[in-house]
Amino acid sequence: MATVTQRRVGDPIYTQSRIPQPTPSVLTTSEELRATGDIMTVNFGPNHPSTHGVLRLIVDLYGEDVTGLEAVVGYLHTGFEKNMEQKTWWKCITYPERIDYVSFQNNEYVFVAAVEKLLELEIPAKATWMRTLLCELNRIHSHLVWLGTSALELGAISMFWYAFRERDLVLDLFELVTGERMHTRYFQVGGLAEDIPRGFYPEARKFCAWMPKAIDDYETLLTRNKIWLVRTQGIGLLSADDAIALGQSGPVLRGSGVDWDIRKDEPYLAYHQVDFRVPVYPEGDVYARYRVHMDEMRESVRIVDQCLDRLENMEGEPWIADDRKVVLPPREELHTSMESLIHHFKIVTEGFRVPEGEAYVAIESPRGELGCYICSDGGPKPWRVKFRAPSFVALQAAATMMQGALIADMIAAVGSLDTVMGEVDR
Amino acid sequence: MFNDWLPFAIYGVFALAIPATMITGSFKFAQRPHRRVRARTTPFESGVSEGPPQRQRFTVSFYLTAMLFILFDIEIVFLYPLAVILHLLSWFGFFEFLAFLLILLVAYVYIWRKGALEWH
Amino acid sequence: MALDGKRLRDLGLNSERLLMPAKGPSNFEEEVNDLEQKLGLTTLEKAVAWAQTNSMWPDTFGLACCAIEMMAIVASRYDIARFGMEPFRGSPRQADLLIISGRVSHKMAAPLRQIYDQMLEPKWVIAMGACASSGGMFNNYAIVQSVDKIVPVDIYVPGCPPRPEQLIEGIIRLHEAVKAGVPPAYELRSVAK
Amino acid sequence: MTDFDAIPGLVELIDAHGETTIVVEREQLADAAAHLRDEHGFNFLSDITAVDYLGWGDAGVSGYIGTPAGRDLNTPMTQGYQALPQAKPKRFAMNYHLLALRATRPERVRLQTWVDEGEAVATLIGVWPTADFHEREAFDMMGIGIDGHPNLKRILLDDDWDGHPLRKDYPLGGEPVRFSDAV
Repeated sequence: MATVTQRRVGDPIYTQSRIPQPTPSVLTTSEELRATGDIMTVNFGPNHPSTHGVLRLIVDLYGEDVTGLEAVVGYLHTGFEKNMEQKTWWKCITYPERIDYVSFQNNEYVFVAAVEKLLELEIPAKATWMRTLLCELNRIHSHLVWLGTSALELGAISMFWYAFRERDLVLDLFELVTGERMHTRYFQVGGLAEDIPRGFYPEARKFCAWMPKAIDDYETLLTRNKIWLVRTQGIGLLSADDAIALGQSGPVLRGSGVDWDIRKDEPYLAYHQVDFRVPVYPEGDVYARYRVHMDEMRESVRIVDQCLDRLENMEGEPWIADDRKVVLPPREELHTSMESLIHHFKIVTEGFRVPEGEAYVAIESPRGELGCYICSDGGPKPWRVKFRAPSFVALQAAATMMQGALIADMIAAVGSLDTVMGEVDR
Repeated sequence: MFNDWLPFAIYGVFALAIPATMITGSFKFAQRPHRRVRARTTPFESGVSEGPPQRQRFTVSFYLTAMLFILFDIEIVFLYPLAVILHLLSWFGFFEFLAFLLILLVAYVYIWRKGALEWH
Repeated sequence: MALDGKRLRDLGLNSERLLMPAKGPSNFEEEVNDLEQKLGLTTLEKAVAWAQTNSMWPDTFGLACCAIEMMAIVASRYDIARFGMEPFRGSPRQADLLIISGRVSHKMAAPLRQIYDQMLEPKWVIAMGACASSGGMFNNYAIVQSVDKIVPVDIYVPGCPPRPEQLIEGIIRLHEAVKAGVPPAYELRSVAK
Repeated sequence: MTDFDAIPGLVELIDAHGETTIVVEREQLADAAAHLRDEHGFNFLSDITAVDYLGWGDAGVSGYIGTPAGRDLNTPMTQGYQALPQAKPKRFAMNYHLLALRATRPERVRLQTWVDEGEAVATLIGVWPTADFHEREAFDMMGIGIDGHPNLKRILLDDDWDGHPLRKDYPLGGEPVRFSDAV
């Protein structure tokens, strides 16, 4: 029943920068507050229902107000990059999926794109369009998981069941195409691992027909829900230039009013031939990020529809490049040509080689700019692989958002950052 | 005299029996913990709790909120006897009850406008 | 197998016993049956075991990708509320079952052990996925090569991530083992002592 | 392409695969970063990558190579063709991937500087506050000192962990598995 007065929506988010001074990612309690002795340090530890992942926040509380915050990460550090240095390029492709396990298809694509950039390989049209389709389906899947869990944290428990109902529909499509619900390993260097199975197009069409109605359900549940508005509007404020200074990207950046989407500004795959709108909201609070996520889901369904139109009249086209030094030759060719047998043997035993050099490719994953830096010494194994994780950077903004936040607002703000701990800790 | 107290006695027996069975049941079926694990004595703090809880002062605002809750919660106790004999008192009882609530409402609107429900 | 017109549900992804009715009980069931004869529980112990299995509350211990599939079994399609496991408890005090879903790094080993110790007995542990069961594909400096090194594990669920059906199959087998009288893992293997 | 000649401490400019790499001296890194941000509008630091080049090119790379120029399928596979990768000036490389985040003509560049064992790099938190976590990760994983970082401690590993895992001389660890050398 409390009237919310001080949070006026619409005025400029805040004027000068709010980034905490000595260390941008650590909010320290002021001295006089600490002198009162009322400061309670609480661990939002690795195993906390609301952090949705092994994130540990050391929070200084003055009653309900958050006065100090430091994010401690590393509880899910898995040593991806060290392991990838020991495997051949072919075997490395399964690792990136597990880095950001909610948007696994985008992670897989960013590594494959970096390798193809070094190889300067030319990808057939059918593979490009199918990759675009699967990356957008994966964006819907990731936004659904985010919506289900962050609404659950703010008390809208039924939203979890709605969101995960549609998530299972998306995973049915992944299972139909690739045989596996998550971590599909469907992209190869040069294109797709297999052709698109029969029966995928009608199922995908049905999903595209059903999904907008499901998003309408979510919107009716939340968008004008008074409790949701009071819990999300004016909370976790982040101004545009603070977001850029803190390296934010994706829905966090577009929620702060910066119109930057790598699919539009540095188009890759088939995004320049696909018509979609980039949602940007100027308020810079949790509600703005929620609106960005919802509109992006609608746009993704439109992209999937357009990809299906193109793919349906691409029957019989090659779905993988035919550069024998990198791509396995088709099975039947092995019985006849000695050349193919040598190439097949060379690729399978030693792995194909990538010319010496380094490359950095950045794509728009559901969480923001997902970058992959690879460095090769011309051998069959990568020399160094590094992933630029948007969640790793998003956690730095948590301290800036906590200025004058209550503890319940902290849960909403950290939830709206959409951090996936596998990606943060790599 | 005895028979009009009989239902009350039966009710009392049941009221005592339920907690008694729960307590004895939990002792009888409990599987003895193998040893007093130190971790079980420390509070659960998301997996990283160091030791027994050190004394921490709470700010006064919590006390204010607690007082307001108690203030408005105890009123329900007064409504039970009213509910039992409401059919006897009929309209008079009902309006009495409304007057009682009105006074409470005035108090509620006062603290609401004063901002006591806001956290500061 | 014509797919057109048929929804995935109609193809019937049922458990093996429905798919192959003529096959008869799987060897796991035979094990459970003769375990039951050997252990010979009294009716009281059977009642207690029945009560325990039908309200075994899991603890939210989501680590990595398996946590997303663990969330899926709570959702409407694979609902585990059918087995009395509706609430995922936040604190280990009220949890009976610890589903370790994901890879356990060395930094997470101490909190995991502390949470396991803070759970009240009887308690069970399911190592969900290849990473928890055996370190999976991360044989490196950062990952504990099997959760078995930290806590006694009752059920290992394979898969990366295991399908929700696989995890529910693991949970059902745990229930059947407990009903048959198999003691929890910390009694069999003296890690907890 | 904009000309990057006026950058303080510029060593060389490399253009490969459509990416420009600006190699600067380690000492003038902070001024080069400030210059790039103010003059050329690179207001967004997307990533800091530390690479260890210990043992670079020792293995010697033999067999055919998928070089971008000639990939004629018919030339017989030359077994002994040794293509040694170019030598690197120092052991560690710190790559700063920058992005000019603007509506008109967005641009990406890699600011590279070479660091030797035991040398430290100036912190760029003053220029781009987002460098905080990235620099802590470079220190944690690769052991490259960062001068002037207000909160320099390990970020991904335990605080009492010894050694820096992503260095080439750090063993992969884990348990030996039968046939594990045929990885």
